[in-house]
Amino acid sequence: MNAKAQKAKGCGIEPAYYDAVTQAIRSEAVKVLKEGAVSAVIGYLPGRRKSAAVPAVVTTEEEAGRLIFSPACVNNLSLYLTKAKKGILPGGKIGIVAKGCDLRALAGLMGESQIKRDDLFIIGINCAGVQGAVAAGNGQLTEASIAKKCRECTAHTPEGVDFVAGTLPHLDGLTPLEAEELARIEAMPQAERWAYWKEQFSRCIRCMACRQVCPFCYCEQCLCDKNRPQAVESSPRPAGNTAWHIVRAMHLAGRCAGCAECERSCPMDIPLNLLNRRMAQELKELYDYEASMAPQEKGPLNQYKEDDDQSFIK
Amino acid sequence: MCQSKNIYLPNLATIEAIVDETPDVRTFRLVFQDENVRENFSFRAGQFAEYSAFGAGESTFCIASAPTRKGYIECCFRSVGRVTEELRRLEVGDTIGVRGPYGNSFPIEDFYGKNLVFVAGGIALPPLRTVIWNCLDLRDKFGDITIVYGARSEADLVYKRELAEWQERSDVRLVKCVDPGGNGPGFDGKVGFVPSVLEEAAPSAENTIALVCGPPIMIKFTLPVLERLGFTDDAIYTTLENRMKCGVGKCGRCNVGNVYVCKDGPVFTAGQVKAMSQEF
Amino acid sequence: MPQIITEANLRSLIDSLVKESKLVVGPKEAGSMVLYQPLSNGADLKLGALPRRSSKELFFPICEDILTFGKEDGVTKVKDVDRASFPDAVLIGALPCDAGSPSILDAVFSWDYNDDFYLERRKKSTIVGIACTSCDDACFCTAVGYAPDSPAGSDLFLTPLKDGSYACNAVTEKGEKLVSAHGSLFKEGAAADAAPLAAPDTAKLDLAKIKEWLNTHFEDPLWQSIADVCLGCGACAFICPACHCFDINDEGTPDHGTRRKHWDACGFGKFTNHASGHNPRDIQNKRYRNRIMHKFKYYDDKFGKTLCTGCGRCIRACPVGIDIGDILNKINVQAG
Amino acid sequence: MHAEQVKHDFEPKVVAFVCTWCTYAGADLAGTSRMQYPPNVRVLKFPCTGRIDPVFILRAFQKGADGVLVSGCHPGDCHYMAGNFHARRRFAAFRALLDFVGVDLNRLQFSWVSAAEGGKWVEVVTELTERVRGMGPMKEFKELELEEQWSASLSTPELKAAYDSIT
Repeated sequence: MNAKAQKAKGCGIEPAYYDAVTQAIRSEAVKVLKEGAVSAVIGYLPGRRKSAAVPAVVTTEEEAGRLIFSPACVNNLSLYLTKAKKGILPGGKIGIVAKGCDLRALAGLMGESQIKRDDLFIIGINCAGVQGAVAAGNGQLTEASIAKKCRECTAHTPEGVDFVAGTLPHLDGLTPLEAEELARIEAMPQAERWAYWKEQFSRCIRCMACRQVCPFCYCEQCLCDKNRPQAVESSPRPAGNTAWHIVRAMHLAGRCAGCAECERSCPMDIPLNLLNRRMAQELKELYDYEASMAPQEKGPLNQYKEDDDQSFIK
Repeated sequence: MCQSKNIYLPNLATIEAIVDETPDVRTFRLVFQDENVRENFSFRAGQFAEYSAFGAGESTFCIASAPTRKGYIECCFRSVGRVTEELRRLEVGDTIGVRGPYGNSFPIEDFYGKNLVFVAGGIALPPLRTVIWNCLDLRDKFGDITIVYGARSEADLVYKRELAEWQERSDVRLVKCVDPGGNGPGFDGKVGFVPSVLEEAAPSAENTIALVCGPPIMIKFTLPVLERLGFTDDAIYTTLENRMKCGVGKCGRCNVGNVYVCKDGPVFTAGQVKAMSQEF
Repeated sequence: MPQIITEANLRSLIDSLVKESKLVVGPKEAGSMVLYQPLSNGADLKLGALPRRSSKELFFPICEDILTFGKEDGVTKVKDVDRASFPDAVLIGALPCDAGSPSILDAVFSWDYNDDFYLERRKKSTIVGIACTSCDDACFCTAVGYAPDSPAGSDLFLTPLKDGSYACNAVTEKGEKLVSAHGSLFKEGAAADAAPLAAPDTAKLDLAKIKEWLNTHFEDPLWQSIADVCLGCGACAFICPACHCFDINDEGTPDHGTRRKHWDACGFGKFTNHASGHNPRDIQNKRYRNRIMHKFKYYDDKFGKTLCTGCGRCIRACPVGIDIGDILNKINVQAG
Repeated sequence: MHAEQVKHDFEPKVVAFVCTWCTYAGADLAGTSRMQYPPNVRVLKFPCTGRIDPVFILRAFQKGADGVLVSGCHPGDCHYMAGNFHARRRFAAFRALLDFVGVDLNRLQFSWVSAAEGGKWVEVVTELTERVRGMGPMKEFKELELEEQWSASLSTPELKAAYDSIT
């Protein structure tokens, strides 16, 4: 591991940047609510703790005036538009605050016909980064507290949105810790990889936070909740855990937008996004598919070409 | 090795007889394999047990036979889930697990000298059938006995042979009914929903206890009818059928507010139900 | 005269307990976090950090076998689990918010029917609690009646001293026994000044008043406002020291299989789902309400205790930042 | 005449998920043509390779398979037009995933076997069986079944026997 990267130092992002984004979100949210362009805005409200922000559906101008953007605004809010959270939104057009990575999830959901672009007013953020899972208590973004996904973000600037909040500050290049970790695991001998994941999955307590927080896990009946037949054991033992995480990664292959919410919300710190990234990498190599901010009609696994690679098939 | 009892350990019982009540409802007559358990197993009307199909899990049903009839117990289930489908695959002579009896029961002794009105819908007759036979076996201790029982269709009426038997008896008044459209040609009962049929039958509330068991929607519409007929909340008994796993007040899923249905119930008076958190 | 144990001797104590073939469980580094895990020697003990999961799993494992079944020559047999072989255990270094939880849970596992799996483990373990010296903004033990130096639930309670040693206070007979069996590691003497304790930044809540509010607010807009955000995962329940709901499932086949009891959470949509499809707690609103009600009303109604030790784990773990401390504060204010 | 059966120390269990239109018919042809192939394979037929969920493969390994074969119609021959094209992509991705978590892909074979290719069926099954035989039992998943969280680990003879019965 890179020792320099571990050192806590400032990311060079001024708090003023977050203040400016906050102001922009507030005034736009208040405006669209006032005009009646939207019936609600999904955004972030400050939590009691400095290092926490809480997703919120705001419907009044007064509440909209309290919306924030800070390093604690980690959640991918597109989740609240899916049928997993049905019933919480009023009818009509909905405003939503979205970082670049969240935008890819929105695009993915549009591609899967879960939401319609016309029903949304997207407030995109010129995002400099947010904090990782184990956040330092003071709410400041440091090189130690920035989320791993943000270290190698390719979606700082939102595209195809209705409003862009903030101006992107100068960003220092950071070591891509996750890519390094991915490469490290890929370079391991196969038995060592098995041992690595076995250790990781054994910690799993099956709280299902990874599933519940994922915008793409909107199935009304999860395969893993079924017991006729039982595809995956429901008990939190290493056997069922391994099966669950393999199934999860497979079901998200070609759909995952890379927001890494699964990994962030895992109370046991299992590096779930490595699985997602590995699948994304493979699908890019094989079928030249990448999650993007523009909706794509079909994912890589629900289309085919007659000349797809079949070198592995006898 | 001496250790205290494992409360999750079932007794083994052999399926002695199988009766198909409807196309998807089946009755098992069970005999405990252990002689000691067979001799000493006793329960009261209204209590339930956890039945296991090994490899599939446990499911909760009432004990449907009458406590006055010894040597065996009966359970009645509709195959709707993993356990009940597995149970359905079993044949006479196969082994299942039974834990229980659990929960409280109908205070039959308090009903001595009173008239009884049983109101049941669909698959909810079994919890009352145990009381009905219990009372019929002690027939001279009770006044008039009225049974109002309905199901979606003729085919869905359970315990058809016993319904015929009750119909024959002069000391029981049976009013059976099916939902409109559920009656075939020659159906000898009434056509209509249980609450309205009950209202029509109009049993007197004088010195009478009503025992109601059925799907939530039936109970919802039956209680006002009973009220109109003059039944007080304390004269109406019902059972709550919540999802359970442990049956012994540990696993925490059957609770309605601070009431553990598996320990404090499943039998409640209408008054008790009204006082609970409305979440069942 | 209080008993004193140096840090080196505390680690030696672990070594000798391990030698006596006791299961010694304590905070131990596990990758990016600290977890209560079996210690193989004194050096494994990692003090000063709150383990990610609570210590309840020593008594109430995340998943345990409750019986095995199978067929022998075509005849179905059921076998009990040999609970006599549960090891004698010492939980060492449990913070007050963890050490306090078994004494809350004893009630539910022993009312009327005894859950011998829990009780046997409980009977065979000694809890060595330790006063807490560090906290963060999620901690609220003082708000619910615990404290960084609360010995409730501990058999032996250690108070860190400024000189790096610990003052030992035997709370129960079990604790006394532990000290007397390893007398050479303890010495009697005047205690140095106690190290500064953690000071969670929360005001004490009036739990009776909160309960009174809950009594009359089964229906309240508060529940919906939380449910709108709540995702229905089980993170809060699983890492909670006091949540104790479980599921029972069969794994294997009728010929060879195991019945297992494992953690479950009332936040899951399927928790109360009936076979018929009817679900008494069909929406998140009712499920979250049940979580709060169970902790601060139902359990108290039934067993006279509050089902929360204020460890703050659910606050840290919630993917959407739901803050039970904040909710309680709000209720406290509303209750007047 | 039957060929002389060689005694092996280890007889692998191979589960074959096949489509009913092509490979199942191909295996049938091998049978009716009295071709010899290792009896280690257990055939499960599906309407189409497109119906063979990756979770089935996982489940087979978990429940004691030492090798898994997935086989269906040649591209272009699918009874449902495109089922095997979709399956092809899905299995390509699934292979990558299994490889990443450390499963030896030599235990997993995909093939196209048509209704006329009884000989190819024999070839594929024989090759996979012998390869897996050479690799020895699939220990990884079976070991997982034995593992518990520390708080639940027990080692009573009864439990051990229950675990040992996973075959």
